[in-house]
Amino acid sequence: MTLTPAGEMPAGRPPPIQETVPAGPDSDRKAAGFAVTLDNFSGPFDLLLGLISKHEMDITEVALSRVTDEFISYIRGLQADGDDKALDEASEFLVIAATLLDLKAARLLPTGEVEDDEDIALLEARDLLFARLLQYKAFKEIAALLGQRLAREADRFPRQVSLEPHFAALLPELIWRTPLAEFAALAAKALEPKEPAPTQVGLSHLHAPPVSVKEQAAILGARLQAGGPLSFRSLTADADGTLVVVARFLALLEMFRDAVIAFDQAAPLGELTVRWTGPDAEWTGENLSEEYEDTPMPETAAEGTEETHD
Amino acid sequence: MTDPVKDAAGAPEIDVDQLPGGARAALEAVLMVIDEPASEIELATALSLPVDTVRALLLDLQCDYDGGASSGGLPAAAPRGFELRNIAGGWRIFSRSDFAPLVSAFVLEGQTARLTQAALETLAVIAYRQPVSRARVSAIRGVNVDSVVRTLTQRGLIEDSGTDPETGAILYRTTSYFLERLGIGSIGELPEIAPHLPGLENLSEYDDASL
Amino acid sequence: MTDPVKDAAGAPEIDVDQLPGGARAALEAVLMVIDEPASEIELATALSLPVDTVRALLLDLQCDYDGGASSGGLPAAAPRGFELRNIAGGWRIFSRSDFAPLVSAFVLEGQTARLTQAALETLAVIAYRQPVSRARVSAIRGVNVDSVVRTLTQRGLIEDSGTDPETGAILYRTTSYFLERLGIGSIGELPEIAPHLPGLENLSEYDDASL
Repeated sequence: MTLTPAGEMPAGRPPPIQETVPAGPDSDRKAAGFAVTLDNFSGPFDLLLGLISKHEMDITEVALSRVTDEFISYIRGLQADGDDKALDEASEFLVIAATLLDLKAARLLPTGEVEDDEDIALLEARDLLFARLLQYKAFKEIAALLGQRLAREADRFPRQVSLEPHFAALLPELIWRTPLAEFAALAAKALEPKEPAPTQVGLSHLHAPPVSVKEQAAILGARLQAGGPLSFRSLTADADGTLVVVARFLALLEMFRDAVIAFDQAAPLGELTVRWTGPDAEWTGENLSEEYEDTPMPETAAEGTEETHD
Repeated sequence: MTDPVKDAAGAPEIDVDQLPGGARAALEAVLMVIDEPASEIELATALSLPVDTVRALLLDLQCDYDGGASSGGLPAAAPRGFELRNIAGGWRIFSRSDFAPLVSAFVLEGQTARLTQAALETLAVIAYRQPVSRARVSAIRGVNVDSVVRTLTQRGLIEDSGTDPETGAILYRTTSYFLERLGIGSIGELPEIAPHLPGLENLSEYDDASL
Repeated sequence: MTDPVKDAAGAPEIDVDQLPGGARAALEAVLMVIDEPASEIELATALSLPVDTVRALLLDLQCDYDGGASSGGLPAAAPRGFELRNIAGGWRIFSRSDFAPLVSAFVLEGQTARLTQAALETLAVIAYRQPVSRARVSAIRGVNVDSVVRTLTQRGLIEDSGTDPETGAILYRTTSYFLERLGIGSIGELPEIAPHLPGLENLSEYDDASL
């Protein structure tokens, strides 16, 4: 089966993997973009998401490592073509992938064998994550509708002509009471460089400390370099909360992208095993490519984390 | 805005019915100089006529421009090159969309670049969740939306609508220009989101809990 | 506005006769939204029709709007609230002069003699960054400034100063009326606002006394 963030792809971009998908400027958005081929599913990502959400497909059957693999080569293809959409797609994929991973982790817990608080938290998070995925999909569909309407409306031009001179002449004489200095001050205020408004406003009440992907990458890097291959489960065994698990997953994706690790998964239900393949000494978390730094991971994940505490 | 009926009582001089073309032409004359949608009340005040009368005249003109038979008893004819539409809370004349390729050659200015996928999605979330903070939009879309929100504000599609009393975060809502660009009269005319959420009837619970 | 003559050369072939209302409606569509009078040649080029044909259609429309019998065989009717006039070598639609008193009252309604804060700020940005496009002013102010720029233009404080060679966007500059209202002789007399803002090096130095 195949996971494909087809929904993430811009309309009009033919998917390089799936030749059968129709392409073209106006081709259906669902058809465009990244598609992958797994043992039990082939097709666009949206379709897979749909199947999962309708319970027609089991999330545990999805080999996330294969999906990630194919996605990374897809993104490389985009970058090679000089497509500046690549970064957008990559960051959206990371979010979806992280959500799917959480879903999968929650589903893999055998019923009745809940042992610790973290397992309970994952179970509680599961339905919430479903809701988030579906909501995300719904807004993508709505966005496409809005786009169509805006395009249709753009063909109508409003009459918006300047006032006929004889009417303009009737306007009351302007009263000007702004002294020169005040006028200059207005300009100075408007022109002064503005600090970008902080993204984190209002999140402090969530009690979720931001987790740095770089930091987690450094931790994982050290462990993997120290010993042999480790399972994803063991790499996240000490994570205190969903947030850290997600951060570690993102870190692994980035490390994979930087070709310092490799993934192995024997079977769809098998353990995801991570091997160090990079240089022995020089690598640190700081080596990670900067590109994904803007991903608002803490904020996004904090939402789910917060929920589990309530 | 004052009450047009009362205004009419004390209103001066102009009896639109005495003018060539009557109230209908007077309405057209006013529609020619507006540069944003004019409400029925504004138009009624200008013409010193009851709002109902003005609404009827507007509908009559709309039908007339579309080539329908007017109440004046004129026969149906070919549509005019322009149309009268009621959007974003007011009436305004537009060129008919069939002629867009011709018209656009003359009106480059005001043509706006298409929104990116990211901008459209952010706009959709804000439209359906307004008033809403950037953090909440980010949470739904899963990516940072700061720069997209800035672009949408600059393009006049969304605006600051105060701050969240609890978190102090700036809340955003869509503007009347957004309605205009979408060709709808109010937010209530946006397509329903429910059909796009199959199998998740109780989403709102999750939504409220999570955000 | 680009050169419609040149544009039309590369424009896709539109057969106006295939469109609802035909060439006549196409002409109306363009006339209804243009701000500057359009010449017969410009219109003919845009419609891919001979100038003579376009001239005949324009006269027909003019007559139609005036309530005369059109060549289409329609009976004479009441005049419309607008008229098509040929001035300064170009055609444009105006509100019919009979309704001027009514239209004047409408235009004056709600007009104030003072500029809003938003208008003042926009004017300040244009004054210090001229010539500057609306998009740039929007980016600086963080909001859409289209309607404010229209107001400032209408009030004679700013004017069109050509187009950006790169983007084709209209550039705005302040007028001599603006200098007059501000009580200065030239732009150079605007107080320096910050030593390091680019583009202001040449402004004459102003002492703090003026601030």
